[in-house]
Amino acid sequence: MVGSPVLLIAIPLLAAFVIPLIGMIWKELVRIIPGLVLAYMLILSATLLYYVSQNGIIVETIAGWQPPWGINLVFSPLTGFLATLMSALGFLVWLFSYRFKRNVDFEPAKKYFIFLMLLIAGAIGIVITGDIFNQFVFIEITGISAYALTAFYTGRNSAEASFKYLMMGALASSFLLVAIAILYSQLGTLNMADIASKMHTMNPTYKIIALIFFITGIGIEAEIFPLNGWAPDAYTEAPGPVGAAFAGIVVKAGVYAIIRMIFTLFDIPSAYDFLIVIGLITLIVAETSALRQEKLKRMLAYSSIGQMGLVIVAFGIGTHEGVFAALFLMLNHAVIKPLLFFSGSSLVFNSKEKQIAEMNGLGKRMPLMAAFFSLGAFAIVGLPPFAGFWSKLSVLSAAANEGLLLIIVLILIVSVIEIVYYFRVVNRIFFQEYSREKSAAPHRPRVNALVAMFVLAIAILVIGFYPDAVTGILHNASKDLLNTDEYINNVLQLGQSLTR
Amino acid sequence: MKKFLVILILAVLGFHLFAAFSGLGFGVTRFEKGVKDFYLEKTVSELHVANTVTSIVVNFRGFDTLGEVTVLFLAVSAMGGILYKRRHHAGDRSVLFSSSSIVRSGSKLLFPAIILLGVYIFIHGHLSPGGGFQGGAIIATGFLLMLIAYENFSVSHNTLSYIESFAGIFFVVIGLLGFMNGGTFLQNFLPAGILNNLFSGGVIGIIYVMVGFKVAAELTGLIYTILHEKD
Amino acid sequence: MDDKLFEILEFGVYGASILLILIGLYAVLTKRSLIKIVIGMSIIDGGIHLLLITIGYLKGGTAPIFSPGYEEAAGQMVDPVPQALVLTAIVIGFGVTAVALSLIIRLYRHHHTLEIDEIKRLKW
Amino acid sequence: MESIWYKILGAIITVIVAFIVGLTYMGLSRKITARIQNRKGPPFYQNFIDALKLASKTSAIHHGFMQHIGPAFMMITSIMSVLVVPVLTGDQWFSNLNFKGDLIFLLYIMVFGPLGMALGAGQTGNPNSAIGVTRGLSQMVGFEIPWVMALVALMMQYKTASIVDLINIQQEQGVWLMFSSPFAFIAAVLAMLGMFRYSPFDIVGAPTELASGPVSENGGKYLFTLMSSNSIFAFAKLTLYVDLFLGGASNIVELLIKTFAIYLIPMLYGTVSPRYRTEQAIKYFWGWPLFFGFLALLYAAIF
Amino acid sequence: MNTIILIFIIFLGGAILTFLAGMLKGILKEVLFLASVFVPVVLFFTNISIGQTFSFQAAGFAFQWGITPLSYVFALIVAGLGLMAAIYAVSAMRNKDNVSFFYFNYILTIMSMLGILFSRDLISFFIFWEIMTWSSYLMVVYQGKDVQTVGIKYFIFSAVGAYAMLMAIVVIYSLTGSMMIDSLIQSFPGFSFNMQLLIPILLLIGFGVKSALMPLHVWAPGAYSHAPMAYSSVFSGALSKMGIYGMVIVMVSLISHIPGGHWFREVIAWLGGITAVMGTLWAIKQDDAKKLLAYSSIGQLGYIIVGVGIGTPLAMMSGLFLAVMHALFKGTLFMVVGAIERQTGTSNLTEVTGLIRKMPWTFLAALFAIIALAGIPPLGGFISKWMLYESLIGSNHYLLVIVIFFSSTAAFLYCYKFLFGFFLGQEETEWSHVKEAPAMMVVPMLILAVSTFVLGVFPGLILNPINEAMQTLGYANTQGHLWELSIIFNEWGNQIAMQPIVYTIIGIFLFFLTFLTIKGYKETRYVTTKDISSSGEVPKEHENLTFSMNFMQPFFRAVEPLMRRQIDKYYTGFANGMEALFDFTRRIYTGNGQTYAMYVVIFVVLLLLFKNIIFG
Repeated sequence: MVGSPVLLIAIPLLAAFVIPLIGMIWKELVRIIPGLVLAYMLILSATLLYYVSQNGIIVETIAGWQPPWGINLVFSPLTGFLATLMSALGFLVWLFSYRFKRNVDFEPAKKYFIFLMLLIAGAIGIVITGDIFNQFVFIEITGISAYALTAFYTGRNSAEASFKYLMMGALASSFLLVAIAILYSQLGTLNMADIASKMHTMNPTYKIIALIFFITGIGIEAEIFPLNGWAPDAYTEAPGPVGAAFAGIVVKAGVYAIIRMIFTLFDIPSAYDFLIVIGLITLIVAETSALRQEKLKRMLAYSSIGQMGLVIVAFGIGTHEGVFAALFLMLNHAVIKPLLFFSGSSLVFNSKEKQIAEMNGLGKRMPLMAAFFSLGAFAIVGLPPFAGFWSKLSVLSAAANEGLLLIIVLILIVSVIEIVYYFRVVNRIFFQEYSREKSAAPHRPRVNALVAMFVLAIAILVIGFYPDAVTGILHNASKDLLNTDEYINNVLQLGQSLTR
Repeated sequence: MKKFLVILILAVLGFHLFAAFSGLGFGVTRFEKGVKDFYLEKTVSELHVANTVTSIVVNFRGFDTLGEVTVLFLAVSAMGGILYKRRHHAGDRSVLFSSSSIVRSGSKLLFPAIILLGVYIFIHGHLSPGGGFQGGAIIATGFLLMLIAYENFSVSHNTLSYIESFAGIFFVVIGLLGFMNGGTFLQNFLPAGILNNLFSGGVIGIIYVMVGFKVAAELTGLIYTILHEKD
Repeated sequence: MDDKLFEILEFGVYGASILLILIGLYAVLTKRSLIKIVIGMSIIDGGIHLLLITIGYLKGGTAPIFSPGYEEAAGQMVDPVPQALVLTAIVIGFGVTAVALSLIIRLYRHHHTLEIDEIKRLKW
Repeated sequence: MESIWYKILGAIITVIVAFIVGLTYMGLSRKITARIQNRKGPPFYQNFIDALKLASKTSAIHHGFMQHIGPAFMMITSIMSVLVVPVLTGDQWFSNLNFKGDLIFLLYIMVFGPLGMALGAGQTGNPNSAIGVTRGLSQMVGFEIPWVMALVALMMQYKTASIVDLINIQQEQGVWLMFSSPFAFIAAVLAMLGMFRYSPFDIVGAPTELASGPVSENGGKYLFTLMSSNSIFAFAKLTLYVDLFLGGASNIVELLIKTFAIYLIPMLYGTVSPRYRTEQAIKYFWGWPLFFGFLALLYAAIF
Repeated sequence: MNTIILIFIIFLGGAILTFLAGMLKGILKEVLFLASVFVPVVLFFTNISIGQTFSFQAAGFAFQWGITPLSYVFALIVAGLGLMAAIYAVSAMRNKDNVSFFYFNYILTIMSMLGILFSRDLISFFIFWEIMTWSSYLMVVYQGKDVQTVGIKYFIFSAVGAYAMLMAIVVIYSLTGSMMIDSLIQSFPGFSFNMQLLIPILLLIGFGVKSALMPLHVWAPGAYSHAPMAYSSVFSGALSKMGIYGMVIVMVSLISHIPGGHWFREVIAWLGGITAVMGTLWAIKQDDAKKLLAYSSIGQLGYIIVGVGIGTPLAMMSGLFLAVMHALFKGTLFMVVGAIERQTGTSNLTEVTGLIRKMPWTFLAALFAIIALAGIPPLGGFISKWMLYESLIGSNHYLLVIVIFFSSTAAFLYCYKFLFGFFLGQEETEWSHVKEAPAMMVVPMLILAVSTFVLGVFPGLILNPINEAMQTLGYANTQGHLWELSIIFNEWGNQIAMQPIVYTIIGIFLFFLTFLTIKGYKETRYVTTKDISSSGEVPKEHENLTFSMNFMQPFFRAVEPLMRRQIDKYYTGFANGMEALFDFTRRIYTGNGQTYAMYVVIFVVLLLLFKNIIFG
């Protein structure tokens, strides 16, 4: 054992408290320490994930109280996979934004890295915790860091976006509390495994009402359709890497929370159908809205929402293939969308309005950025031999196995729309005349940003050409999600109890 | 029209909520054996903490509190970041009002008492009602009072920051010490003491004191930040 | 306590907390001033906290604090867990409100208004 | 080996006969037209004299290689079609290149010449030639449709694409196809009006308007070649009609009579008709002839 | 190492290396490019035998690559045309910007096409199909013209097709549990009727898009004409045949097992027929040679689809034969246009005139190709047409014969227009500087042009592999029954012997060529085309006598009703309507935070109201 899951939370929190002190000594450390912490988290979660795949689920208790009494952290193949993914992405986001906007004053920069680190710590907390109220706390940590990150730029409309996000977030936390109240009042416990094991004793009406409030509360984070009004604004106005972090990390945590509720906690089979329907609506509304966007990041935001809709649909299929496909989609989306955000924000870096129209002919001026963006676009619309293809294929084949032909048709129609708007941008970048004024000359990204993008691009290619590199992990994770009984047993009997 | 619609919608929502909650029953035991019984039992028998709420907040669900403290920290940092301006002149207050001498004198008189009360409350958090949050909030009120009374009353931002950080670090470090000693994060590694004594409950009291400091510093900083916000 | 009174109380406490939630929601949904919206959010929080506490109430229960000599009184105590949860929730609500207020200050700097209808430069 | 030389001899004879008969028919047509229009008209051998004159002329200039390949292509078409069409039924000597399934071949080889001719005309750079070519090709699209419908109706009815087979069928049944599949005959004849480019379908080479159209830059030997190929081609087409609809001909006299009878149709129709514009011509062919073509198909489908 | 995988590795590595070499100066990239096309093609011809397979597992699917007799026929097209066009491209693309990007995509296209043909499982089929799609898409937009309309249109249609195919693939996978094409064919008769209808329709949509089948063809004119011509020859010649390849499999192996499958065939054949007519008519109307050829490709693909759709042995044979022929002559023609565009700077038929004396070899190639295209004996195009008509009549598709024949006759108009526009007519001084294209461009054209002639005389050369392919598809061995090396038969015993015909034609031609043309050519002197007999007046040099505008105007006055409706407009209208709709629906994101909060509350209330329905 190299460490325990709790360090994934404790270390970033410790660092967050330490940074203001250290920042007074040497300012550069403020930028560096979060990176080191994220790198540590990546290494730790990756090792733990390997350990878990060999030895079974880790259940870590807090303060020495066994579940269901104490708060516990569950590091299973599923949560471990997501935690690893998030910390890896977090590290890349850090790498990309290291020295990002150096002209920004020191004070906001300091905060930026703290928020980023806590955002990721919070998201990981959402994933690995085994207690619903604790999850609520982590949702709030993630939320407040996200509001702060959204409002990072002082010059633009970021406060507006942030305020909308905050309004929705506050409603979300209220609804979550209501749901928690109902659950607690009925079952007298807050531990997920305990709730799951007692769920059959609960009055169905309360069960459904609790589920509704849960879905609404977490759905705001997971960007399901009528609840995602904040998302496009926040993605647009936040700095590019933060958009990547939202798309790659925060939403994933939200989706995880929803599916954990539906798969493990609540035994309501029709909730799966609900997931499919709401996912499809999200998918369709988001992708059609993305079609006519004028701002690049906004387009990417809608695309991201759409992808999440697709993920939810895939989860809603509910079979092993469906869950596998959904996790695969999450993985691919977490790899591809950050690349799009990184390269896209570099492409529109110096333009004022961040309009797509301003990207004309940048392919010749910034060939590498343009190539990365196109790679991302190719991958996200699911063209082989890039990463997105395999996940799309697995979604469709999962749906086909269940005979859900209509879903396949809808997904494919939406994919066509997706192709239209992505390729409009790619066309602009590569095949149209350069049209920017001199003042908005192309921006040259620094080495660290390039490295971050290279890593993502290589990941896209590797997954595309050799999907087996990840399918094993994903299969384990989806088995883990579907096996509710094992989860309950593991947690309540401390399956792989953590002793040092 | 919109308001009507909203009222209608809210009426439906209210109806459902009420239907749901009124069916829960009031003041009855709804579940056979929930976690609360365990808490009530263990808080006396193992932790030797009188205030069960404190034992829950700091120990059983201490992880929540760590998160909670982080949320506060985040909120204060976020405020600083959001309200940050390029040319920021420390010491300029945006809210200027002249207080009467009664207020000034009264504040001066009350301030030590308020601080003392706050400190009392968070030191005795594991014995009596209250705790770090409550005490911290009371201390911050004292500072608020002083800020209202005196235009040029100022608190060193750096000091607040030090207190905040050290308290936070201390919290996590205590957690990590527990991790190293007992095997789990935030585990009590000090002797539990005797119930209802000041030095009881092991680390619980210490943590709550830290929380008290932290909350006090953070709330004060928060007030201070808003007070110094200029258009 | 009188049973009749208790029934009224049951109705009243739940009703009050739900009414608080609804009032808060009403403010959030209809008031045009950002400040009022934030106040509304706080009212919702208050309602929910009240709800939580209510759930933890036990008829005739005492505060979950052990006094010397009453170490075995656990059965008479109200549920401490919701109280702990409320404590956390209050702090979180406080944090959110603080961020919201600072955002409002920022918005006012840029838009010179607090009308939410006029702050919609980001749309579609 | 012997038979090949016989065949070649027969083929050459066929071509020469076709040339002579074609020119004679053309001369006769001029005479007859003149008489109908109450003129005296040239003697029927006038075309031979013209041909002789043209053949003995010497050209001085050319506009490029392609201009002179055009007549060669034209010749290929004429000779190939006269060789493929069975001239005398059952005659080994003159069986030439007859083979089963030749109708489709004929359809295609018959447009080869005009295309080659058009290419030749194109190189001259004379706009009149090009205009004539476009008119000619457009008009061709017009009449080919009823023509092919008639042929398809025949193929459909008798399950063969071979002219020889069709002749044999007529002789076995004792009824000419003209009578046993009348609609096909009508459609084919109407299409033939266009094929011979007599008035009203002579806008291709409208003499006054386009200075003879496609051939306007050709003279001397080239014009002679074109003229002779035209006459051979005319003979080939007439023979085809005879073979298809009039039961073929077993000797030269029968052949001459039948072909001339067919030849009279476009000729006489032309003498009394004004000239159509191209699109009018196309619309004409896509009117009644097409209708009869469909009738023919229907008829063939029923029987 | 297995040769199959070696081929693909060389392609892929070659593509990447060529792309990287593009950053260097010098001819390294050209050399690499030619090598990475040439080596695999040679490997293909020498080391690949039918039946050799290569299997592996990835992502939970079984993959199998190997060549079948059917795909061998198409692979011949791809390898041959790909190699020729590659040689051509090196010269044609010299001095262009970003040429290594062109090479990269070119190699990927060839690779993916071979990959499609090698795929014995649906997944790798689809993967290669999509690689082909996007690499060809990148070529369409490569020159940067109309990318937002033409490029997007191409990609949308390809995507619709590909996704239809993908849906079919996943449905098949869910039904059979296997991705193998063979297992699909085996288990297809056991499917339910709905699936038996659904799967072929979806697959045919996919293949129909690539083969420009009638309602799905609107992308083709733009795409073919906007790609660089060196690529268009492959695009139209080989890439569109991938659709035909898939269609053959579907028509023969799947549809024949459906009860009432012959109606399916009828529909496809008729769609092909209509495609042929409309493609031809629109081709006549074009003034841009690229567009003309593009529409002509649509028309010719229509013939192929008719043949494949009818599906009798002779029809199938004619379809496959025409597929090969079309690759040859249309490849040549696109190369010709490319050469002319390179030398003159335009491909507009109304601008360029009189190039015959400037570019004689190009003209020769064009002449051969055009004659083959028009289906005139003795070139190869005739053979396929003959077989097609015979098979249509033999299988009682009389109306279809008329339709096909109409389109075939009308095709002469654009054939002539093409040759006349570029090579004939007035030799304007504007083009007096034009020179013949470089040898590296002319030689591939001529090779392809001559091969149309060879195949015209000895169709058996290509009918032999086609026969083998058809045997594996379940047709009887037709060797000797339907064809010998140069004699073809039909079901009624009709036959056509190409050899004597060709000899006679050549004899007559040589006779007149020698005694008329060459003799006359030597005896006379050349005068410019201005010196013509226009009523005795010799026009001045600057007077433009070229007749090229509104070329076939009278014809269009006649066929105008047929062309009044453009499917393209319906699609455009649909797309615009959709965009407007989505532009409207996205206003649901009003930008007002309060509205969003309202959505949340409404969401909750709706769920609460209908909780029994939703979660019941």
